[in-house]
Amino acid sequence: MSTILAWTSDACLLVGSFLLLTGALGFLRFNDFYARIHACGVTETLATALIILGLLLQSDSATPQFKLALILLFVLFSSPTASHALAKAAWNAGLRPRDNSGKRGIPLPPRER
Amino acid sequence: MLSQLPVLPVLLPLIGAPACALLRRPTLAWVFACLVAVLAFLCTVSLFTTTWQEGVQTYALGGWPSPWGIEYRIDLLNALVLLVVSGIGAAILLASRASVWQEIGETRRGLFYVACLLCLAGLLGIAATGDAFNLFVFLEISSLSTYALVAMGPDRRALLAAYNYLIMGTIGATFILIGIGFLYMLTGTLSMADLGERLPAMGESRTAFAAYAFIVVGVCLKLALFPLHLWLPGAYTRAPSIVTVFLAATSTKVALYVLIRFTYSVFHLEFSQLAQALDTVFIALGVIAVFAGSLVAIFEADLKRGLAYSSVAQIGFMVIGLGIGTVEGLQASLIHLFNHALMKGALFLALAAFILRVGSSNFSSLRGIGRRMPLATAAFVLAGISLIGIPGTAGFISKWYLVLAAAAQQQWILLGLILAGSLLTAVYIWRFVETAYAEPEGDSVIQRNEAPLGMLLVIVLLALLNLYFGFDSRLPVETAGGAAQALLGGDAS
Amino acid sequence: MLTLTVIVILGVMLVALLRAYTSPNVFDRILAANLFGTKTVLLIATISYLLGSPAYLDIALAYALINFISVIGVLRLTELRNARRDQEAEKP
Amino acid sequence: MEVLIDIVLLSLLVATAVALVMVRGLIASIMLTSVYGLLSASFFVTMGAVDVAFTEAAVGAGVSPLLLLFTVAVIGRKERAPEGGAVLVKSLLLVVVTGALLIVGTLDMPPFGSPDAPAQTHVAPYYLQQSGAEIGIPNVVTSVLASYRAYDTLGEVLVIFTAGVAVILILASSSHRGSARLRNATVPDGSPHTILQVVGKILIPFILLFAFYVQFHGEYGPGGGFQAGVIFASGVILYGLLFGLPTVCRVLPPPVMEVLAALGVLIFGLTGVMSLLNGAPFLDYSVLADDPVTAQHIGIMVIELGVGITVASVITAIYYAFANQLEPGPN
Amino acid sequence: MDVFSYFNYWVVVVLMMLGFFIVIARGNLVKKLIGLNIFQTSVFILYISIGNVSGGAAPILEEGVALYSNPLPHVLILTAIVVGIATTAVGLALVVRIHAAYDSVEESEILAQDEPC
Repeated sequence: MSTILAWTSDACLLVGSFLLLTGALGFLRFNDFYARIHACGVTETLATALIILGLLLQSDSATPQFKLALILLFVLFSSPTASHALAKAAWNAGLRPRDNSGKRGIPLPPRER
Repeated sequence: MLSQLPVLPVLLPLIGAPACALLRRPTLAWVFACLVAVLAFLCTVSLFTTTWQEGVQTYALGGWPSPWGIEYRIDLLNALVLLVVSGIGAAILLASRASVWQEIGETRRGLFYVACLLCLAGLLGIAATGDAFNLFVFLEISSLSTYALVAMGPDRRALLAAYNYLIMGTIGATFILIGIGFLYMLTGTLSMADLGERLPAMGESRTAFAAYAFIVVGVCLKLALFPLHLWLPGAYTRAPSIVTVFLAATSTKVALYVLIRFTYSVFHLEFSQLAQALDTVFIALGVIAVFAGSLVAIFEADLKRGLAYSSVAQIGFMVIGLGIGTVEGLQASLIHLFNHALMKGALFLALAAFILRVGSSNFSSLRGIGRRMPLATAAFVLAGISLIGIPGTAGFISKWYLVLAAAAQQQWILLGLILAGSLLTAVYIWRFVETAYAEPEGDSVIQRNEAPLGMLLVIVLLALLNLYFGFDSRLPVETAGGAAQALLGGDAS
Repeated sequence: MLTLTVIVILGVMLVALLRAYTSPNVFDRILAANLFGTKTVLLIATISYLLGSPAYLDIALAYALINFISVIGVLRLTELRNARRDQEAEKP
Repeated sequence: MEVLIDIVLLSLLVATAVALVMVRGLIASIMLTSVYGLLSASFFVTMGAVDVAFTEAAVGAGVSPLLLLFTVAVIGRKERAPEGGAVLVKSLLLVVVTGALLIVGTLDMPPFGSPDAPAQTHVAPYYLQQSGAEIGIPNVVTSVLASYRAYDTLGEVLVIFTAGVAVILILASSSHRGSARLRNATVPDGSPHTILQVVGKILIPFILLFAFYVQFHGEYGPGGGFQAGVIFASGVILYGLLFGLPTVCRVLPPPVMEVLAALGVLIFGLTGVMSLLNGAPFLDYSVLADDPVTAQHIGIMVIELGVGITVASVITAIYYAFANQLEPGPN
Repeated sequence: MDVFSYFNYWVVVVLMMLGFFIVIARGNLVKKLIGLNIFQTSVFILYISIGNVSGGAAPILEEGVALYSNPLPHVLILTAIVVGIATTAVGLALVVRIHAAYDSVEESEILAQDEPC
């Protein structure tokens, strides 16, 4: 029984780390801010959830598991909000998204004032 | 009950400050602050007499013995500095009403007195504590409240002066923290008495040397010794006049106490072969401070800034006393610490009265002040004479012991420099006397408009104290002698 | 396995720092700081397991709760700036 | 393994500091400062300094970037002008001299992490061995903080109180609308933050609850008065950011905050005075109850409460003072 | 192992000098406070490195654990962190008032405004 638990936790940690790396690569390489914010979003939600799940399976006593579950709950609440707030701030400051070729002229609905 | 005495002087303003914040009306806050300051002064007087009779008073805070808990070790040096700081603090708070009501806005007077009590508590805490880190914490309390007090000055340059003082003060405090960190790393303890025992056993380790260097630079920043004094003129000139009186008479004295405590009680530098090099550095810096401060004070258009530079010069005299390195030199320095607080207290308080009536402190607007405010000007002149060191005043006593200490070491050049410094002081005091009693142009009849009674009483009291300690100088001389003996005891054998 | 995760998290932090330093756009730097924050939560949680003492999880919990306040502060800051700029624009 | 993390974190710290020296924009500097705080908190975790990491986390993430952001919001995001060559040379010289003095200092230092260094063998063992018996709480840092060196903590609470008084003194006068009066000007924020307000409504109760947990959990795990106060204050600041200053001023009016700050310090001080009146030295809790160990528990609990109240109300009062400068209300 | 035994202290020295450099060399008043913050944080790292015992657990008493890190520097640094945040708050309040009075936060511009009057 415990070997399956150990194995799944290692698998979770591995996949989580892999997602972290891809997200970081995305953050490094994308040329548009909104694409980068999406890449970070991936690392903040899925990768974090997997890694915390991996840790959860490794711990033995109950209190750390409960604390880890709480951390997961709060991270799932706060990181998407933070990304939303950041995107809104960027949008308010007039930063407009670019398509792949780098032009900014994507037709968008006028800002409702 | 007597055993609680060492902690009371610090505890009263410590608990008094938040209590004073609860009082909403400014006059109530002023009365409460004066009450707390006077009570603290009475406690220091009784503490002083007990230390005088029974020797060192120890007090373990929280009931834990010394190296584990924090301990107060009050010896003659602590008692002297506590007496000076709480005495001047009580006197200034009593005299502060009129000047504060004129310079500080209505909504901020209550909190002004809270900040004054906090500054008093911080300074008394530094002077009384026997624990190195506790000294750093109380140093921060007094500095933070001083930044706020300086920033409340009338014109906008007070803000910049307070900001510069904050940056320099925090760098100084962090240097002291680095020094204490190195000391803790070497010995594992924080109580100064324990450090004093364990450090000499460490031998000449370079970390101990670096620790001492950091602590000296940090304390000299607070002391405003010559190369590190750049914040002092701006802060003293731009602060509200009552704050300048309080700072000039107390905060540099406490910094000098910290320097003496670390040099002689913790590092015992009188034994190490570094002592010779250190003494020459102190003497050199002291002499430069005396001449630089006095020369700038002579040509200063604003009396308040002139007196600030004169403070830099007087600190130079105290550090010269320290630099001579003998028991007499240390005694002379401590006597000057005591007398300088009285002199500068009277001078700046009289100046505060002038600013209260005339509105500005530059020489042109002070013409003929002698007729408008005869008593206050007389007190100013008396304190000025004491600053020069004319026989019969307290200033003479400190100059006399300084000259004796220099003569005992056959340092004739130093003796000449000290006398020359006093002459320079005479120049800028005489410059004030000239303008004060000179003929004001135009309106010949001047109505007498004396300083308010409360303020006038304290000014005259401080001036008379200058006279009293000129004749009956037993108190400062014997206390300083006892303290110097205790610190450099081994050397005098 | 835990050490691998720690190394990856530190690597991501380094990438975020590099990106924060090179990109001219302020919002990239804020995004990097935000990324740093969430990764610190993970780092502290993993280290506490590596060192075998669960006492550190409170710190990770505190970070998880408090981390996004500075991003909201930046949002309000840009808003106030736009409001002030509009006020200037309306005034002649 | 631990050494590797320690070295990587320290080099990241140095990289952030170098980046901070080079970077120009103010908001970028603030972000790098919060990254610096995060890294130092992680470093403290690897060093086993649990309470310090907690305080650095709460202060570094909750309070200092926000105060910096408020200041930058008031003064505007101007880039820094490049400074002259002379200043550069002078400061480089000064830095090199201090650096040399520091390096001289490190030459005779006992090696890092050695268990028989003087620091670990003189005073510290007493705390580790005796505090279990004398004070009976597992978290030795809290027992040293609250009982052996309680006077330091009282000085500490006074430093926070002084900072609150100083900020109110400095900022209160310039805002011609006194901080006491409720501010009716709503912030013209255009689109309301519905998403943020909804999430805020969910998270803020947990932040405040967590603050109380930290407050009363101080004896057994990392936590205590300072950390609880800072977390509580960052919860209030978050509420203020999301729902606007007038609403938060109605919930926690500024004059109440100033009175609470003074009360917190008095709670701490008067516990000490009570032991003074019973003839024991100041801040000696063993006289507060018949059995000395329970007396220590009571003493530590009460002063931690005093610390928590003071820190929370002072940081909230500082937030009000700064936010008052910011409201572009109809002034 | 002993190659890294002084690594912590070298980093402390480097960080201290970087913070000190920012405080002196930069003219912007907010940047000076940030430099001051770094300068103080490097002192915290010095203290914690003094108290660290390699292999020692966090100073929370548990059965079965013999070796603990030294709790005293942790207490000192708790106080120092709060002192640092207090100084930063007062400094920032002063910067806000200076900006209101001089309409600038660059030391060079402020001093220029002061000279004539």
